[in-house]
Amino acid sequence: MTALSHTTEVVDPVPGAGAPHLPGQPPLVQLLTPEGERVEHPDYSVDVGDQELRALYRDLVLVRRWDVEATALQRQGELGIWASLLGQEAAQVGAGHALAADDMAFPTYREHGVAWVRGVDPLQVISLFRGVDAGGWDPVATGFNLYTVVIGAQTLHATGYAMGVQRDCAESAVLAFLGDGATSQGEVNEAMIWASSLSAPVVFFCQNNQYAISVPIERQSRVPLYQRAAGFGFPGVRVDGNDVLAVLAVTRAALAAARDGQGPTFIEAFTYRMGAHTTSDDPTRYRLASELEEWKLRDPIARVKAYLARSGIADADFFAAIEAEGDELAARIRKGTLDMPDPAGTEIFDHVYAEMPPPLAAQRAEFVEYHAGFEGGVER
Amino acid sequence: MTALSHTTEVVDPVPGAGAPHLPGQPPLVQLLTPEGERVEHPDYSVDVGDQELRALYRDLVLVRRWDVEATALQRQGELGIWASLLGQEAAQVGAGHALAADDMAFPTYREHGVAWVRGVDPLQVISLFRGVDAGGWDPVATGFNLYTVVIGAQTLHATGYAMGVQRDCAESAVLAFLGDGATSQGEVNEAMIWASSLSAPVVFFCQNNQYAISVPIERQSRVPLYQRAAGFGFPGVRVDGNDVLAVLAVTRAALAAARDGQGPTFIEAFTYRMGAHTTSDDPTRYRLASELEEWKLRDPIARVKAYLARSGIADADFFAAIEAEGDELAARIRKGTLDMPDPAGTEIFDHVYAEMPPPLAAQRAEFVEYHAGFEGGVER
Amino acid sequence: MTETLTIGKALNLGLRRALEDDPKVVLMGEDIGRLGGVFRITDGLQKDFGDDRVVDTPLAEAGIVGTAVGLAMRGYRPVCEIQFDGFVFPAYNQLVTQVAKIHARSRGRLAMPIVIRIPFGGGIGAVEHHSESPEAYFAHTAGLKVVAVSTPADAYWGIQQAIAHPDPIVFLEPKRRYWEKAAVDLDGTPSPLFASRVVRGGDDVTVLAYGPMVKTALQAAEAAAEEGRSLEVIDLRTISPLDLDPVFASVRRTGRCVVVHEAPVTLGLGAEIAARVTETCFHSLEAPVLRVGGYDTPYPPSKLEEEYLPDLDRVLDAVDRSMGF
Amino acid sequence: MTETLTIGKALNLGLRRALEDDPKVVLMGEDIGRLGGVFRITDGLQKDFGDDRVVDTPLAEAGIVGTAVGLAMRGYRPVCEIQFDGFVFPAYNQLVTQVAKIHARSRGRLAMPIVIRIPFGGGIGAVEHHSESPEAYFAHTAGLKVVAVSTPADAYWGIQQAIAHPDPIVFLEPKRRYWEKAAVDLDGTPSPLFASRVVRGGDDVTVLAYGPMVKTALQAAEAAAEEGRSLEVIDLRTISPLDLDPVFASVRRTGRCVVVHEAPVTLGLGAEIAARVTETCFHSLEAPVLRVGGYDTPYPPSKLEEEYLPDLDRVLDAVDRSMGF
Ligand SMILES: Cc1ncc(C[n+]2csc(CCOP(=O)(O)OP(=O)(O)O)c2C)c(N)n1
Ligand SMILES: Cc1ncc(C[n+]2csc(CCOP(=O)(O)OP(=O)(O)O)c2C)c(N)n1
Ligand SMILES: [Mg+2]
Ligand SMILES: [Mg+2]
Repeated sequence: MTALSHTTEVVDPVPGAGAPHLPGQPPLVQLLTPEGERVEHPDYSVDVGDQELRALYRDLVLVRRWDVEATALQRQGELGIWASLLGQEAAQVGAGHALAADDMAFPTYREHGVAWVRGVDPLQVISLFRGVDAGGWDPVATGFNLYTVVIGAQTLHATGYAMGVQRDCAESAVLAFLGDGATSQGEVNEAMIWASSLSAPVVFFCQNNQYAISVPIERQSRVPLYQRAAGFGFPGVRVDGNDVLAVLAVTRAALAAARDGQGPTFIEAFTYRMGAHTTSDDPTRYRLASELEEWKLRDPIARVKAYLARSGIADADFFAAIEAEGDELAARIRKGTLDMPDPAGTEIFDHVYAEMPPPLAAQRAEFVEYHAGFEGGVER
Repeated sequence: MTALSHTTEVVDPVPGAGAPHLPGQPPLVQLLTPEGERVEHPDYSVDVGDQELRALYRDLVLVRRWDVEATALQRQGELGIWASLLGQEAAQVGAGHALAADDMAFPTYREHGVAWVRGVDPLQVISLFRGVDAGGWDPVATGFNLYTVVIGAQTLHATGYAMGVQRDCAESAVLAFLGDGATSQGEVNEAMIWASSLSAPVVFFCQNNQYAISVPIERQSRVPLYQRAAGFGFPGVRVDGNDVLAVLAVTRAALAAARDGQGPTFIEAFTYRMGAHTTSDDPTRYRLASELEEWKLRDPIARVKAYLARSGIADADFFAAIEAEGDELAARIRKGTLDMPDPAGTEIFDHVYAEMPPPLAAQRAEFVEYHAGFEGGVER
Repeated sequence: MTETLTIGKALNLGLRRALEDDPKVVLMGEDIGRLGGVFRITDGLQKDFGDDRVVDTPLAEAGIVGTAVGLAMRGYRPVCEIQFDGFVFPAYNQLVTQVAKIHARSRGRLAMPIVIRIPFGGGIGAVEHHSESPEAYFAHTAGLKVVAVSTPADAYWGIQQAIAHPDPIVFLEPKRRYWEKAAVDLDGTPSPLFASRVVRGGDDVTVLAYGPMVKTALQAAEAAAEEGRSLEVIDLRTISPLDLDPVFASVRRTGRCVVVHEAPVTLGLGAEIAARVTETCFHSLEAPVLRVGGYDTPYPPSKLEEEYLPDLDRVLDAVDRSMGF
Repeated sequence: MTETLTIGKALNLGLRRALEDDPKVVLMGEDIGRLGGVFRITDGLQKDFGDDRVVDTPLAEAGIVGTAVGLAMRGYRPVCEIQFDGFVFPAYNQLVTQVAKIHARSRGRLAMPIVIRIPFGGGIGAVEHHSESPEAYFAHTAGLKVVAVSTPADAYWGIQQAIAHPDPIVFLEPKRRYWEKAAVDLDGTPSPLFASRVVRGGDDVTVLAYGPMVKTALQAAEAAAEEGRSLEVIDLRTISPLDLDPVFASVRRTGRCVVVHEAPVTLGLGAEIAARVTETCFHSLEAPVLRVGGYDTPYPPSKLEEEYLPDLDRVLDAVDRSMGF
């Protein structure tokens, strides 16, 4: 029975990796330690100049600032809900920076950091959570799809889009975001099967923040998630999701491979959701404060700051300037949110179809007429 | 880019296996060669006495005979359709023999061989394909679920049933059948995720007959299917599906491990569908005759016969007796099919619910009344 | 013993009682364990009954419903929670092709005593997919039964009755009313599960509603009364099968009927009810059955949901139109 | 040029022409390549257009529809084949929460010109899940359009029109009529896709049908004529949106209406049509709109399908009942 009684051993996708890793966890690609030291990795390196390093830092800080402001706005009743990215800034900013201009990203509902890097205006994300629309940005112009709330559905869209890229013989790649919980959805597994079978240029970028709302990762998988890919016949790699350089390196390599016709890669960015699942959630019901404390030591921003400071790439003025920019951004977000006009009632009808069918046009007309009846203040 | 540019190597689940294997294919567990020679395997052995060997042979021959008769009945218009098991007898009879009395099997629509071993009357399977019912056997009494036509749906049922076995603290296991094509369905992957996460006592038995109707296995997976399991964190093993002894050995071991609390196993029984997908299909449109010829040499019955004859476990009389039994069986199936009464019209209504709701009872009454109106021959 | 309970708490107590009464009852769903569900309907149940009976599942709705089928075959009574109405669709294949058909497929040998709990409907200011009303999809599916509760007492008893029932039941919970309170007699005799109920007598127009719209219909009746119009309000309670005899009796008296639901009007429950009421009460009708429902559009962003959802005024408008015939 | 074609061959030619006319058209499905589909509707197309344009997919319906969404976002016009009606449900989540909603979600920035071809309906002696009529599920889903063809000409033109249309369309093919022939003018001017059509004039009762039931309705009209009763038959053709103006005009004349479909009656299309016709033609109706459909049961084993499916006699029975009011 021995052949059956063990969990099949898995191949380390980073052979010979000597990277430091978290206790009790398999090795993960790391290029910047929590203490802010640059380390080497046998398979991955990243060529970032000082300017890009400062830009990365700036993005990390600003998306956090945005996130904090949005959380505050929600608490004050200005947003229906907010899904915080706190703790996941490096995974998102790193992945975002790995994208080329004509690559396409398919986010979940939490990739505000990627949105930022793609040039989406924070207010166009806020408008979704305020209930004004389902996201105000142009997915085509930004190369950043609208948020998808149904867990996992976007991974198939990303794969299909990648099939289109293939047919266009374009040198582009697609980045499909998903959470650890999403890996259990049938559709996500179908996406991987499809991508593998068709060698589609899509990279699956899984932020394993270790929870699907309250459910810990152990319920979704008893082996590290990056190993899933091998079962479908393509490479999987685990990266320190709190290390923006490692994420950038690994994602860049995977996207390049995809553009190069080598098919999909699965990236597991190992990270932690520092906040609640959303502002509606109460994580004290299901996780220990000590876990949070432990992860604070692995903060994705502190390590970059430490490195920039220590290496002299940035000085106190730079950090202060970014702080100030953050304050301005927060103020702009706040004002923009409060000033945001409510949508017109007819928006209910106007975009359901490219060609509105007559019965819907009739409903719309009745709607307009009905509401006109209240205009004079005769609403009962 | 090297770390990304290769397909992740996979672990051989049968370490050190020296088993003969098909050209260009990874090693598979084999205990009886196509020439009828017993061979050893480092991890799997099977303890079968002469009587069981003869019983296996008998089952193989009789299920083929049944299958041939059913195909003939379909050609003669007596069945709406028939899904032939030709070529897959060893996989099914081997798997069936591995089951203990209180294990539960969840078939697709092709496991007539397992049905036979579980004591299901062939006519209770035939009645489905004749359009009389959806299968006439008792799934609880036989430990053999009804056929499931929607690809893959039964794998989740099997997993849930196994969760029940766990809760009952019963020493039983569950065998979930599926095809190679089914491995692409989201639900099948969910079943594996579930089984792994909950350590459910379920064994996934995949008959890789290399086609999903016309679609070759390469479209579903670019690596051998047994490797899928490792991605989900449980063992996968590939067995010669045309070798009844190897199938028996591997399946027994996997079921024993499941009963023993070790969770799921994925078995890929590598075989070939010798006939059409169903009687409605025309395989000459999508596969070469030469492929068929090649697989004829690996016939699952011929090798057992050769072994039994050569080793003196069975003689000509025995073979002749089985032939005769086959003829009798075929005659009984034929007669039983032709004699099968049509179902009563009210069957449409009678089993939809355990408690028939009044509106449906009213529809039923109208139906009865309406048809009574024709009784006198007044149908227009 | 009579207690004042919210609908949410009544469901929690009903589930607790079902778990106590029958060791075969198993609750399954996303986040229903330690968290107690996103609406806390299962609060405290995993702690008291263990994680074999209150199962936090992997994140996959087909998996939840599909494994429930297997558990039911093994003699269990699974109660599945779908976190929000809009997330039931990954489980649709299992619901329509398996749960609904296995009793028929097995000619009654395999029962499917499965309850699918779904918080449904809008009005809570949520983002996409959290405010839908998918009941018509299930009511069109033979083999399923569908109920919708509107009061704490129906919630408390209904969930227990549904769990004890031998057929699969989609159990719809009016999520925006979870926090509304009423007295529940915990030892009383419950109304039958598959029966509609006249909740307010009246003579001019019969108004039908279920789930969250019952309250809206009652508010409309209150307002109408002030204008001297008498509405009879019926809480359908059971959506499949429909229990329309009380409706027919009412419409024969009033000659007018308005159906209210949040789901889009086209092929919503109102369509079926209009067809049946017209067939059965043809000669009594003074006006066609009118429908007040969601528009034939996706549920809109929350800033527009008040405009989308039927409210008191839209019900009264339909009443006016009915009276105008 | 006019050719006599079966519905199946007309679809094949229509698909061929769509592939020729627009390089962005991509066909996707199980077994549609070398095999040409289980009904041979795509016969020869992979050979002539290559396997990038006629794609044999892995076996997963959510995958087919979900990747079609991505292809559409990239500017393609995917045409998905679902092998049989009963196998569309694994794709249900993608259809209802994505395909139907992306145009609205993106406020029109992302079009979804996707066609979902489904051979639908019974009468072919098949096993479970091969004979279903799921159209009401789609018609209740805002954001989708649904059409059903009943003639070779509509098949030939309709599939091309559907592919050229900017919105997602569930395209229902009457599988048991695939082999029925009629002349098709390949260069003619097609009827609009979203329009119903009077296919036989009459004065006594308006009979509505679509897809495979159009022929049944015409047979009933033929038989009724022999008994001196004049039925007007309307082929609805478009199921969502419904095009009921010709129906209203007809019912205002006849005062009577019967709707025929294979799907279960409860919440089938007949319900919606009955509700609308009654609302619009209330004062013209001499009888309630009557419905002839499948029973509220799963589709039965094939030995019982003749009893299950509406036929000429059941249509005439409904006509009799209508006249009896
Ligand atoms: C199909 C579906 N089921 C359930 C939900 C409700 N839900 C929203 S987020 C979430 C957890 C997702 O976890 P994960 O994939 O790890 O992403 P994370 O939120 O941690 O970023 C759930 C269950 C949903 N949105 N879609
Ligand atoms: C969900 C679903 N989609 C499509 C089909 C139609 N279909 C029936 S069998 C089959 C191929 C199955 O292939 P495989 O899983 O390899 O099993 P095999 O028939 O080879 O035994 C298909 C596509 C189905 N039954 N169910
Ligand atoms: Mg997570
Ligand atoms: Mg196969």
